Amino acid sequence: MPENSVRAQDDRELTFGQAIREALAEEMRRDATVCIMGEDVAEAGTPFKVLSGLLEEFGKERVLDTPISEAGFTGLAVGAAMTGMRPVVDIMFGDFITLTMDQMVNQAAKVHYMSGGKWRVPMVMRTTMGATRRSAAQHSQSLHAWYCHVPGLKVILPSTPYDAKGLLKAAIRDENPVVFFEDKMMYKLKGPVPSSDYTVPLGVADIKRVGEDITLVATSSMVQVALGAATLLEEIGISAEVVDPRTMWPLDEKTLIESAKKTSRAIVLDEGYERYGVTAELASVIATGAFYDLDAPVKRMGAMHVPIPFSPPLEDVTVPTEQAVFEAARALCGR
Amino acid sequence: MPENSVRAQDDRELTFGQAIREALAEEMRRDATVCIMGEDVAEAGTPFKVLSGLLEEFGKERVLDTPISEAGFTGLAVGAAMTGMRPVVDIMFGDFITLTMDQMVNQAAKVHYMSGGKWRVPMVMRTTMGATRRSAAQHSQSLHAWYCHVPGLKVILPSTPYDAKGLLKAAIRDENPVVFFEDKMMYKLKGPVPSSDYTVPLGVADIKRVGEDITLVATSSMVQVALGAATLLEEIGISAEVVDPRTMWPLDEKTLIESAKKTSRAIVLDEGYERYGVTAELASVIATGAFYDLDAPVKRMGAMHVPIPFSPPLEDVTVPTEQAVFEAARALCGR
Amino acid sequence: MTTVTQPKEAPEKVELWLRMYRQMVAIRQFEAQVNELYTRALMPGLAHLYIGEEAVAVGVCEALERTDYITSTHRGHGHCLAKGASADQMFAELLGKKAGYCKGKGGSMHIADPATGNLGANAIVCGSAGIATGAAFSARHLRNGRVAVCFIGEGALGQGVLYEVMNLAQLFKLPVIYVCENNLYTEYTHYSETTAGDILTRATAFGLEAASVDGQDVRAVHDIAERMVDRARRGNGPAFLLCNTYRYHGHHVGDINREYYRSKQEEQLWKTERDPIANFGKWLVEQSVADPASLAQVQSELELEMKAAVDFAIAAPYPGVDEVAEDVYA
Amino acid sequence: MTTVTQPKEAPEKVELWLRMYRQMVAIRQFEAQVNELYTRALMPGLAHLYIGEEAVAVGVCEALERTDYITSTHRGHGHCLAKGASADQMFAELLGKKAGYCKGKGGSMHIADPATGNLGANAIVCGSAGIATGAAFSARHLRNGRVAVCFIGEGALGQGVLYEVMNLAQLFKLPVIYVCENNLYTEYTHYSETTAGDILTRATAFGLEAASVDGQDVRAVHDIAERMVDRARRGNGPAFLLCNTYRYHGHHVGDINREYYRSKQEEQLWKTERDPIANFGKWLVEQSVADPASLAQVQSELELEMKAAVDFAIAAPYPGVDEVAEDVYA
Ligand SMILES: Cc1ncc(C[n+]2csc(CCOP(=O)(O)OP(=O)(O)O)c2C)c(N)n1
Ligand SMILES: Cc1ncc(C[n+]2csc(CCOP(=O)(O)OP(=O)(O)O)c2C)c(N)n1
Ligand SMILES: [Mg+2]
Ligand SMILES: [Mg+2]
Repeated sequence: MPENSVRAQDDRELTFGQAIREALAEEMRRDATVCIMGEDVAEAGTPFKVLSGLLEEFGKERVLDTPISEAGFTGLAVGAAMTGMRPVVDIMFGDFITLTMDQMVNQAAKVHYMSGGKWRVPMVMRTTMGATRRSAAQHSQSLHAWYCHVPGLKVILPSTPYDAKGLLKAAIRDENPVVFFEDKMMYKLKGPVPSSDYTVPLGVADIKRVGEDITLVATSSMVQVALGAATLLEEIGISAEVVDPRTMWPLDEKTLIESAKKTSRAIVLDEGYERYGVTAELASVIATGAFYDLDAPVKRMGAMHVPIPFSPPLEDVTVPTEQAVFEAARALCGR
Repeated sequence: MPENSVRAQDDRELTFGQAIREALAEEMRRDATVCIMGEDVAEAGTPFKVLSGLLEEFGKERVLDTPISEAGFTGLAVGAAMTGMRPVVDIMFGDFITLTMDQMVNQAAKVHYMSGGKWRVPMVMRTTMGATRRSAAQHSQSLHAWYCHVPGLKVILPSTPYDAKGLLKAAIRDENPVVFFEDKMMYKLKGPVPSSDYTVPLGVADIKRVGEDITLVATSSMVQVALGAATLLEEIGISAEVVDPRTMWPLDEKTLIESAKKTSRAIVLDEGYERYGVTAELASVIATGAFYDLDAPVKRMGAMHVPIPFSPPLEDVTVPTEQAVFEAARALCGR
Repeated sequence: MTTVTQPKEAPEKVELWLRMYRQMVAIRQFEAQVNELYTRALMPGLAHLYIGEEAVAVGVCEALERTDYITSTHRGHGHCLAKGASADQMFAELLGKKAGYCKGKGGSMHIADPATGNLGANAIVCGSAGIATGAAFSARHLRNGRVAVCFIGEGALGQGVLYEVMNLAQLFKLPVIYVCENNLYTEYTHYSETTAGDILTRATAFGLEAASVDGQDVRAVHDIAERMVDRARRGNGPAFLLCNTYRYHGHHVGDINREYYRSKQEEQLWKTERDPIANFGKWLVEQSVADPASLAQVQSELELEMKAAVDFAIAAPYPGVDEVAEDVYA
Repeated sequence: MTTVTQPKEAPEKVELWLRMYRQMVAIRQFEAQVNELYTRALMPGLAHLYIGEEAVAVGVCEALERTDYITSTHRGHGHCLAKGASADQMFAELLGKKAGYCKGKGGSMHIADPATGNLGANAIVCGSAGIATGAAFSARHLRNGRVAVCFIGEGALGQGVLYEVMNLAQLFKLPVIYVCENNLYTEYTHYSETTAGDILTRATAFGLEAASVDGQDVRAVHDIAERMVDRARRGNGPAFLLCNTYRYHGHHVGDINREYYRSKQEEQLWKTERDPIANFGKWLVEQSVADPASLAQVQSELELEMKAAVDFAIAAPYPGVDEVAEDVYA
């Protein structure tokens, strides 16, 4: 794996947000056709301050503030990508991708196929996901399952600063429309990030923790939850393996299935709504691929089937927690 | 079941399209707050002619032609539903729901919850799905999985004229936003439809064919495909049960699981993209619920992971066919 | 509140003025408490303060009947209060308490109240334009004589759906008024960087009646709003009202250092020269409709009222965890 | 084609006119064959004929360089041909054959051709407005001097995204021209029932240069298009051109009985009084730039050419079934 080799050389630490900024800055230096557009991305560097400093280095021509027109500037990016640019659009909250579905699904995702392979759309959409920020129902959703469902799109859910930098650089260099979901609650998460120019290939899952008794497949912020649960499980003698698909499409089914075959038990964790969501696909892939090795049904844990409530005590029970995963895993292992 | 009792009294036949029109006409007569809005719904009665005659009976005040503004008139319908009307909006092709996602997902689906139960949104969105009409990638999608994923929405996929009438009437009387997907290719399908005022409750699956050896869970037009495959299977001595969930949400998990437990084998069929789609949820529900009774992994059959191509020979292989289901079922039964 | 000398104005006019003054002060005091709650770390999440823009909500809502509809925005506290919401239930909602308008499920950006015709604040920019237009559709269809007001910020001019619904409203001659609060900024960007052409023409192009007004002058706002509401009620169709105003605080309570997008001098100028409450108060005194003491009394009365409302909210219980799954479906 | 007497006009003007005449005839002959293919049940699905609107596509595209960009609509055959597409590859695409512009994967509504700057026809009404605007963004950013033309029908005026991108185009001063073909109908509904206010003002409100022109007069369309293209190329920003025109056939080839939404007389009037090809031909003869015989020759030449192209397409093979999964990802 590239990880270990590179990690060895360099143990600098960055936050998740800094890693994303570094990936963008490196790619913008490397390729003059890469530009960023979105709301309050320039002087403000986004409300999350993830892009701070990019305007100063690359100027207004390449870091563009847009009106509050998600459909409009996403559509503009599709056309720009077809004609020589590599735009990275910023959709402040993932809840607003509702406004970009036609541009991404009926246009960006289909241009290459409908034109018989003649036009390409090398663009990236960066947006956010994740609840528990007390932002209520319209600012807390994780709607990535919609884009995962669409042929022609690639979808990335990074879970560490290291992956965020490497995957975002790979996304920008990809010839296809790629959607990159960042969990708002992870921007301050620290981790090792090489200063070197590396990429993480799309479609390769990463085993974040090796274990024997149960497989925890987790995406984005749920990887941290899974690792926390794994620590709790260790205390009662259950060894959990944590597998992070990293990219929802392309999907590294093989790694997921092999882990489940090895442990014979699996829980899939994702912060999107559980119903008809990412957990359904991952669970069904494992249930089919590891059918003859599973000792128990694959357990799915996603967001409750409710709009995210504002009230803290309510919001906190809508998404999977370390404790909940711990209990579910223990039950699954029959303890 | 209401079906049989009512069917007994009355064996009149209607097409799928006529059944939908009758449901709308009956509800509009019953309730003056029911109105229809959409593109070319009035004089033209939609390009599919499903609404022909409604303008003549109910007038321009209740059958309204709109501009090509899917987001705008869907949003208008949300507000109208909150304040005393029961609008039924018509989205000509399901591919255009891309333009209505914000109004349906961030508004319609959440109003009741966000207001602590104070406001209600009794509206219905009627739209279409289904390929093989030689309409290419932007007019052939079945995107219902997106809406199934969203708490606060109900989603209906009728498969027969009888169900279409009963379910649409139930949807119009429902106090929540309901999305009703009609397969374009089924409008001419004939079937028994009582002239009486009946409804089909949401959340109750229907066993379209009783069988012993394998369960075929199918939605919308795939029900016909499944029934066709069942006939072929019978010829080689395999008895297939065809289960139609009819409503994706609420979902009658119990009936699906019990059928799979009985037959110990299941295939789930849906015309949406297979990846991260409806087949994933249904397969995972069955794989979990019937875990200890399944003799083989649940098989998923949906649309290929490609934008729907125009070229007939290509388009025809993107969606499940009787023959393909027959082969898959035979293989699953080890013949 | 008693008035000093006998004013020459008609008593109902005087009543209106004093009521509007009181309402503006109420909103400002409410927001001051919200800021307080945030700095004391008692409020979950963030809030967008309406301080500085009070004349818009009050001038417009005083032109409406209680049964008329409004939709509001992420900066919605002022609209809700001006339409008649009670402070204690609002604070309770801001703290996520069961006693709140939405049982704590909505929070600051989603206050809704059927009793006062409040269809709900909305955290999607321009997200309520369709809803307001639809409420006007019902009013016309059910012939109940109601009018709907859609409050939006100038940032909403970037959302295409606004033009879709203005077109629909004009085609169907719906009684809806789009009230655009141009406070010069959309988050951290000056509106001139994101708004090409001419704002009013964007409405007249679709056939709407349109006008702009000094959003810091509550009487001016009320006069024009009354005309537009009356016109809509008489079935003459939708209108667009551009109110030029300013927010004193940050985009949200956490937006403290603002120099990178607007100068302290600019803020100072608006606060000292154009404050809607101070200027209106001065005018009321000039008209000898009120005296400084009585106005000061309004301030202190409402400060106490708001403090009491905050105490109520702080003491109020959270909803039970089992309530999380309620209200998803009606 | 040879011209009879010596015309007083500059030879390049004459060439342009004859080229435009030929192009319009080519489009009409192409569409006549499409209709033929449909009635003979040789074409899968439906097609939207451009007959009657030829002067718009030809007048505009003759004002463009080959490297300039266009985006087209569901009624796009005319735009594609006018920008330089070859009939045989287009027919092949319409029949879903491998030799088609999109290997048969796109069909009638998705003809795309990088060689002629055709970014693609689009089956989503107004679906290409963002793409055209983005192409203009690239042109400005890469300083390659290109211009983008976005063809839309007047039905696209209902889509909010059009106003979003016009605002963006004006803010970024992008070289894009939105060419709106008002053929009076959006499917089966007269545009006046769905379009409030004034169309040109919808563009000027966002700061765009806007004008309307007789879409049946190819020289008039070409003149104004040239001015707008030149203005855009010089960096003076986007424009909006409203072309008043008419489609002779149904919304699509299957729309035969149209009396319920438009009268036969209306159709007759446009065909006899305002036909862009007949009138332009008459004018060319008056100018003694061409004589009836030479014009008739153009007609027959192109009819043969189109028939040959159809035969090529009919004989061409379908793509192999295994190709279905290719081209999903680049
Ligand atoms: C569709 C959408 N895009 C972006 C945002 C993020 N956002 C919240 S408020 C805001 C600025 C709104 O500015 P304006 O409409 O002028 O209202 P103001 O805050 O000035 O009152 C933005 C961009 C959002 N909530 N919704
Ligand atoms: C977003 C969207 N809504 C609806 C349709 C269905 N539709 C196809 S063409 C058409 C009418 C378009 O009218 P206009 O833009 O005037 O073009 P014309 O057909 O007159 O050339 C409609 C409603 C669509 N393709 N896309
Ligand atoms: Mg503002
Ligand atoms: Mg038209």
